[in-house]
Amino acid sequence: MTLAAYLIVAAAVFCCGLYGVLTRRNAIGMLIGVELMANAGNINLIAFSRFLGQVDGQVFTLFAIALTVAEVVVGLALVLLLYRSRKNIDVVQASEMKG
Amino acid sequence: MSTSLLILLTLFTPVGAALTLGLLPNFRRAGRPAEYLSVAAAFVSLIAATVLFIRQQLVSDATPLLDTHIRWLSHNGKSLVEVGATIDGISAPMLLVVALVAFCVQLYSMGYLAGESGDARGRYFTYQSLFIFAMEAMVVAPNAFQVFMGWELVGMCSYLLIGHYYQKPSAARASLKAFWVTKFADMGLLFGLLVLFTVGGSFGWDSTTVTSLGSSGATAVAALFLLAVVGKSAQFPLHIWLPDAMEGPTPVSALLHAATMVAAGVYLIVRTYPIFAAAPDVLTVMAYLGAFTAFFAACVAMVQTDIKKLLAYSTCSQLGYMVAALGTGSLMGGYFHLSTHACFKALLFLAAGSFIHAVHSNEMENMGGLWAKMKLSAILFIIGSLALAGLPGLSGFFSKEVILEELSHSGHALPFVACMLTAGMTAFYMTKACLLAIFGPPSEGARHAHESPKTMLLPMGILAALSLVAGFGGTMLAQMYGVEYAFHFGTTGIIATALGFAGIGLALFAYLPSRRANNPFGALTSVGSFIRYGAVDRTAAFAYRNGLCKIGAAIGWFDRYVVDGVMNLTGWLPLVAAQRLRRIQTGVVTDYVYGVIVGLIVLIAMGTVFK
Amino acid sequence: MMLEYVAFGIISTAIVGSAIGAVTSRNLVHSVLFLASTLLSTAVLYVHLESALIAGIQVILYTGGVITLMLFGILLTDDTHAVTRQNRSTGHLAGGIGALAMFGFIIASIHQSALPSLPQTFDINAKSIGFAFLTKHLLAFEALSLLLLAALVGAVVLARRSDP
Amino acid sequence: MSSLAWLTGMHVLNIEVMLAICALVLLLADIIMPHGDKKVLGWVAAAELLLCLVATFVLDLQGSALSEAYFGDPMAVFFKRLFLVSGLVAILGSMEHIAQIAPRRQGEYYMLLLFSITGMCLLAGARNLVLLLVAFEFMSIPLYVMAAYAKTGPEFETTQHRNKPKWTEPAEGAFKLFIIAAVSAGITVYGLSLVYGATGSTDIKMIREASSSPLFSLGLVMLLVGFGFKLGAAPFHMWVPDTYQGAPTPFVSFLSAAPKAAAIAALAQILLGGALTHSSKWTPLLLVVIVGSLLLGNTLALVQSNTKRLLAFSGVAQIGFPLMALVAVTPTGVASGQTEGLAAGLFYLAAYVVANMGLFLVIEVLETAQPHRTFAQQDMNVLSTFAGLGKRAPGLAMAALLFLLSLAGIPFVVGFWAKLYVFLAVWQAGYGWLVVLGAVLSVVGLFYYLRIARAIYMDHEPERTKPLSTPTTISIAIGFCLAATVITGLYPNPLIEAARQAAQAFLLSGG
Amino acid sequence: MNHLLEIIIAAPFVAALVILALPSEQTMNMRIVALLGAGVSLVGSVVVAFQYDMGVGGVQMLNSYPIVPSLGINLTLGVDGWGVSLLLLTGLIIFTGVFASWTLTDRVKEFHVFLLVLVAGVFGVFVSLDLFIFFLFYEIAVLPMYLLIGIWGSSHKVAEAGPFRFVWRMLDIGGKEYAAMKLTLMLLVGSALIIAAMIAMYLEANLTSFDMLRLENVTFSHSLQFWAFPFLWIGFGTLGGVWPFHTWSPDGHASAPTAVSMLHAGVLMKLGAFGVIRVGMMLLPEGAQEWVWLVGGIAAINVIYGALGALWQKDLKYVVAYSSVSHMGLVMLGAATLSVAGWNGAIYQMFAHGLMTGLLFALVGIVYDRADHTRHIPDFGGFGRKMPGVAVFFTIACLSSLGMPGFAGFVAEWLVFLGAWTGQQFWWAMIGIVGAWVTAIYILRVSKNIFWGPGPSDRWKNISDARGQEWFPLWVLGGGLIVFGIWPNLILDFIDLATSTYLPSVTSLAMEVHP
Repeated sequence: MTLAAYLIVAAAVFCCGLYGVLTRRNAIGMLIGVELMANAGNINLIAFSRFLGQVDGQVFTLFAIALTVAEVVVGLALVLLLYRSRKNIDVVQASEMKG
Repeated sequence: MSTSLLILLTLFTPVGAALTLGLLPNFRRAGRPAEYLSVAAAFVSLIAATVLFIRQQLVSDATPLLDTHIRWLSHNGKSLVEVGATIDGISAPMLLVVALVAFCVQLYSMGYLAGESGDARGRYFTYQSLFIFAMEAMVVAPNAFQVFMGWELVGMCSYLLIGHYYQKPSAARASLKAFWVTKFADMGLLFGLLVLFTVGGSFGWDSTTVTSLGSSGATAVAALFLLAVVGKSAQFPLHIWLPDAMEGPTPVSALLHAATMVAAGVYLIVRTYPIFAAAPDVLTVMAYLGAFTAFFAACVAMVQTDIKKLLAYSTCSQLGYMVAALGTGSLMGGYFHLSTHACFKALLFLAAGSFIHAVHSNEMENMGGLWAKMKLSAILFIIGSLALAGLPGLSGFFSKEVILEELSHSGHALPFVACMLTAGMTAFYMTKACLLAIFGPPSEGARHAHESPKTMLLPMGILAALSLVAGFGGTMLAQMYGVEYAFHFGTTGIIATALGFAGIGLALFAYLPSRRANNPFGALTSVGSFIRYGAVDRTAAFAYRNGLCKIGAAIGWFDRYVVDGVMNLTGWLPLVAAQRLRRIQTGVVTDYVYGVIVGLIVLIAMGTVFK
Repeated sequence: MMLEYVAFGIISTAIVGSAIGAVTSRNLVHSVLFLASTLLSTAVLYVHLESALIAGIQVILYTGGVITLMLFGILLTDDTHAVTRQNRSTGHLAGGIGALAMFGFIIASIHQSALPSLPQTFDINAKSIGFAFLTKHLLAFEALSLLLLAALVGAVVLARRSDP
Repeated sequence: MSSLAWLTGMHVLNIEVMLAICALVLLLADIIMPHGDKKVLGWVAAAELLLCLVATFVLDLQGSALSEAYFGDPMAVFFKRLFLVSGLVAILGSMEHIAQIAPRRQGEYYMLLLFSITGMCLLAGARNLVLLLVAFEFMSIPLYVMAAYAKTGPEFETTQHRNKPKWTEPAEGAFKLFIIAAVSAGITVYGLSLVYGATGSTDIKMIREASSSPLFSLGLVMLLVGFGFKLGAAPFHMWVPDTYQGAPTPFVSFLSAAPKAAAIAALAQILLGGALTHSSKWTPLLLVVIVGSLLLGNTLALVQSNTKRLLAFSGVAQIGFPLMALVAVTPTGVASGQTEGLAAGLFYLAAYVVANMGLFLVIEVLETAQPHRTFAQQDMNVLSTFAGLGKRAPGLAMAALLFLLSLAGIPFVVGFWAKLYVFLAVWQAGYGWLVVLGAVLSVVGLFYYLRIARAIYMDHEPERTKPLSTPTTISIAIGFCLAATVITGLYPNPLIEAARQAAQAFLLSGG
Repeated sequence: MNHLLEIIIAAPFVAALVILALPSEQTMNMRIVALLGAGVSLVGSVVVAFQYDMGVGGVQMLNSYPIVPSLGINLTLGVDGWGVSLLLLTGLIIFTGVFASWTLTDRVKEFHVFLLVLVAGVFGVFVSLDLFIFFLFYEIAVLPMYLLIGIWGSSHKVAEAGPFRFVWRMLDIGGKEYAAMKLTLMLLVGSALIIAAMIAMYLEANLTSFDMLRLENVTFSHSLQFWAFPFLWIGFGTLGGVWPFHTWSPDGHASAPTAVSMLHAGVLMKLGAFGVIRVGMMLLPEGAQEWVWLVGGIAAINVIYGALGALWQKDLKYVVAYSSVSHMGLVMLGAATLSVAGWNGAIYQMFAHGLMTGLLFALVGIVYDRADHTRHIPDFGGFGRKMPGVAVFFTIACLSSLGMPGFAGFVAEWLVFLGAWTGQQFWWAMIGIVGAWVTAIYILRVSKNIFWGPGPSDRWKNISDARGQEWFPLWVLGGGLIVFGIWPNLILDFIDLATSTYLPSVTSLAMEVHP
């Protein structure tokens, strides 16, 4: 397999995630999109690591995964907070502040 | 006493008085002390001027008695403009005339203005003193630049003094009009100075300057100076301010608008005559213009009912004589007439002022029968009138003869004829004035009239004496000017005198009290008023209202709503843009993500990635 | 070789397919499960790329941690089932254009870039990763530990109902 | 590697270690302390930061650690001091506010703030992509939490009857921040992966040798976007006004200052420390971002009625100037020893930080005096809060005026020098048009700054106001900002020299 | 070492600080402190004039303090012949300005602080020899104006009309805040252009120095000169009232309080023209020569346009403001001639116009104060009887304004006309002279409409003449107009000394007009 193949898969995942972020009205739905985007980066890293024969990519991935988890933790807490005050997590409705 | 000190005394006592009065408001407002100070200053000035005149007269050759100047403006470390004083044959007589008439008028004013508030009198005498200084400074100017400064300053004093009764709308208007018209003409002098300096290389009128000016340069300078003369000396068509200027107190009319200030134009020509001499075309124009003004103004004077207006037009007319004379190249004619005219016209105004003071009206109808009440004033007025009319032996006769003689030799036939006719008309309207004002049917005002106080009569007497005898000073003046002069009573003189007597006779015929009912010249009145109010004044007023003010309004509007409008628009555009643009901040986080993604896509699409 | 292609085909189809499912499914729970599927498939891909350690961590942290968290999140924000579990989407066209444009750009870049080919030797194992962790990336590692602490405290602070 | 050789040079991490310890101390103290007056924790945090700040002057922080993954140079020190100062100001400004809205959660607040600053300090010296990413996230994650740090609870029930709940802003603002941050983080990781793929290393300095393939360039662009969001540069700025509006004002003063500086530090690391040789790839993109920020920020600020939103947009415009300064660093310029661009950027950031923080703290004081203060800041920070300040509190008004002038770039406050210095560097780099554009648009900026000045001095005082009282802590913070703004404005040389040294060390010695 | 210049600049600053420290109810003390500050500066300026060695010439009392050595920014102060005269002008205006604002009661503290800061900036500009510091002081002088007008100014109505009437909906046109904002923004757009030109010059000179004395010796490339000169011209010129960027001036002056108008029209507008000459023309001589045709042409437009525009105005302050536009046109006209006479005239006009317009605004302020805050000229009439003193001084100002010999304005106008006439652009002089005539028309008409004629009507029965300290500015400024009109070399010698050293290096066109 060429590196390009892996990269294309990652690109596809990235763009799926992007699509999700752009179209979801549900806050958790958006988070799912974000996860996909992050995952795409990880695929890239592993693929590069493999093809370059170099360890840093894998280390990088480990850090990235951990960071994503941390983000999700805080993000979900924020979603909860949003939910508590609004009674829903529809992002279109959470637009009190604008202009 | 040294000459320098004398000239300092001449010039700076009046301005010192003015300054003192200006800086000490309380002293000024006291009235009477201010008058004394001002008159004393004028007296000192007169004495000093007289001494200077005598000394100059004693100098046998044409060398100036005094020629001193100091740097006034620096330019590149050197001198650009200088101020100082030149006493020579030209300036010394004029200086004396100015100082003399000024002193007489000052003295007279003490009586004339006695009824006014101390404040008004203080102001009046301050301005008068300032005027004396300005006029004298102009007269002794060593260069055209100082002439210009004095010229402008006397214009300023004229503006201030015409506006003495500033509460009167007509006076306020008249002073503005006088200033605007003369200031308009003064642009010519300013341009002339620029040409003189840049082409001629100095502000002087010496032969070097005239040579480097060349023919065209001299013509340009002379023509531009002439414009200023037309304004200041009330020549057609810029004479329009002079009749209105009679709104000022009568002594002001006597000093400024008869004897001295209006003669400044003539003096300018006399002073810078070397330049004019190099511009024959301009001289020709002057001859025609002066003669036309003389004739035209005399016509208008014939139909006046207001004694001051009559005298004002008469002044115009006489100034026309002088300009015409200078146009023929006769320095003597113009300058001699200037001097004699100053005496008798000032006398006439003062006498008229005496009447006005008595009856509180300018209309000749309201003065009828003053003979009975104020004989002295009346006699003095008649002396002045006769001098003006050119009764042989009186001063006006001599000077006018010179002019007519010169005109007859000049080859300008039309101006000559016009001036001859004017001589007759002059005699006519002056006689008319005497008949109406002094011998007319007793009027309401004359019933309560009293003879004027001595302070008024004394100066009139001095001037009357001069009017009687000044004509015999011609030889002396000519010697000072450095020109040839020998009086001879030739054909021209005889015809002119005859015309004068004809005028007197005609006036007697028309205006003798007994014949008043069927005035054969009634028709002239309407023609005169058409000339007076119909043409020049109307044109000027129209040009002001519909020309200048409309342009001003258009520019004002343009500035406010177009130029500034564009500035406002520039401020308005970002605000409107912002109001539109803020809608992209929808508040929905998805749209914010779009912002990021669109930004990303745009940055990638810029193409640097793929290069 | 053929087998590898087939394996890769299956794995990548699983990854992309479940990713598409995750972003298009109308049910939020389904979306999360699709996400789990993507992440697991990715772990398989890591194994395929001889990175077993990462694959393991991917399964444990992601699938074990993230998915669970998300499900909890759904449960906690689930007052009225009908509303919240509905995973509505809007702006398909704009989103699609955006995603496709990005995809196009990335593909174009991949296409135009010279990429390394598969090296013959590959000896990265858990030990070398561990060594890198504790030498060069020690600082990042330590920072990460503090970061996780911060995230934890932060989440607690946010999630605490309120101050008295 | 058998010895502990890799541990040499760890002294450069003194400040970070101190900060981490301080944060942990706070956490412990918070746990140990009874639910009483936890306000003292604020003082503790402030003292700790002050200690760290002093330490930056005392300790030796030069050198590198961990195979040059971390580098201590004058620029890192410059940034650390900047972060510490802004943290100190933020803590002093926050004490009253936090004690009021979240008496039980004060310890966590300060701890998170300290963690965030730790992340920033790490970022300033990070020379490794992994460390850079971790540090960046370390800085960011506490911010999301703090942005949502507002009271929920009793108010929630009492306002239940209203049609629209008005107190959701903190959550909403923080959530918006979080989503954009998460998307940006996704983009960043993806971009980093591409850059890693092209260089084969996580060392930033290796980027210099990378061949500039499209994939690598794409990675750079994505990094630009990923960090650009934190800068609040257009068009990645859209979260900024909403988050500012919703978050506690003292925190906003921090959020608007330090993270932006940190993001500039990160960009400087990657673009100047790494990708300077590829400047033709990113310079045009950065120019687009700069022009966009200047235009959008200045325009949108014109019509804001809420002061915090106004300042948010003004911040969007302001960040264009340090970015300009980055553009002004060119490979040829660096080769001939020209480092004015970066120096100007550093100086600008310092100037911006003090003035902006001071201004937000003034707003905080004013908000406190509003008649109906709920804790959600709705309808309170409109321009009318400033109305009549000139009469109510002349001193505070003068301070606000000077901050505004500094932001607008008017002498004799520091902003003037900052703007001129940036312009000088940008022109030197050959972007004269950018100078003209920037200068003209700062005049547009002046319009809205002067609107505030107008409210302060010309508008009439609103009727229902509580008497204005400035807590001592905020007074100290504002006083510090004011002193820095004015003194540096009168004699900017020390700061300019510091910035120049930092820039020279970073750009000239690193290679 | 002579530290007079430092004292002159520092005195207002120190006074401002002292006023800041005073409790806000001690208004009289504040005024006295302000007066002391301004007085120290004035006395300092006079002493500078006496200490300036005419035999040596050039820049004297030169002191330099490093500010940012690495960029070559030094606080370099020195005074030349121009500086002497303009310092004196500034000193006179501010000293009288403090008196003119004696009756102000609203927020006295801030007023004087802003006023003094502004003045310190003005002093600074006139003696700065470092381009950067020059600009810094320039900006310091410009900005306080916003607050001074915005807080203490007055609003008026502007009828909604014209092609852009829709802007009225969004902008409060005629309001004091509007006027202040417009003024500030327009001037700072100008500053933006100045910044660009300044930086370009600094970098091209490559001296790492902003020292103007050194930059003068640099021959900048033609392309830089060609574009940078217009930048400086419009940049500084906006403050100098260059058409069409003068529109801040009528609104600004109309809205400003008395002392501020005095200071602004009297001194601040001069900064603009001074900047054009000192920076634009002297540092970029080739650019100046390329562009003078336009500079002079626009200046000529200014003269006649301002005068005609004034003819239409009904608001007293607008008249004076337009007259300032017209007179500043004369300054620029003189500058554009690139001749000794023209430059002498330009600087002298700055001085003369400063005194004249300061006096006019002081008088307008008094009239405005007495007449129930009305400035509508047709409402007035016959005030001369109730306020003779004001009328006299108004007349003095008018006469100087229209170029009457014996008043300072004449000297300046004459020199400018002479310069223009010799500069091969005689039509500039013609327009200028006609403009002076139009000035006579509008300014005397205004004087007549206010002070002359019957009245005053019952509405104004309570008006009174100037009183107490109000007399002071009138006497000083009016007296100055006359003294410097009668004996112009008191100041002109200083100016000429500087001009004759500076001009030859600027232009080969410098014509030796004297035979």
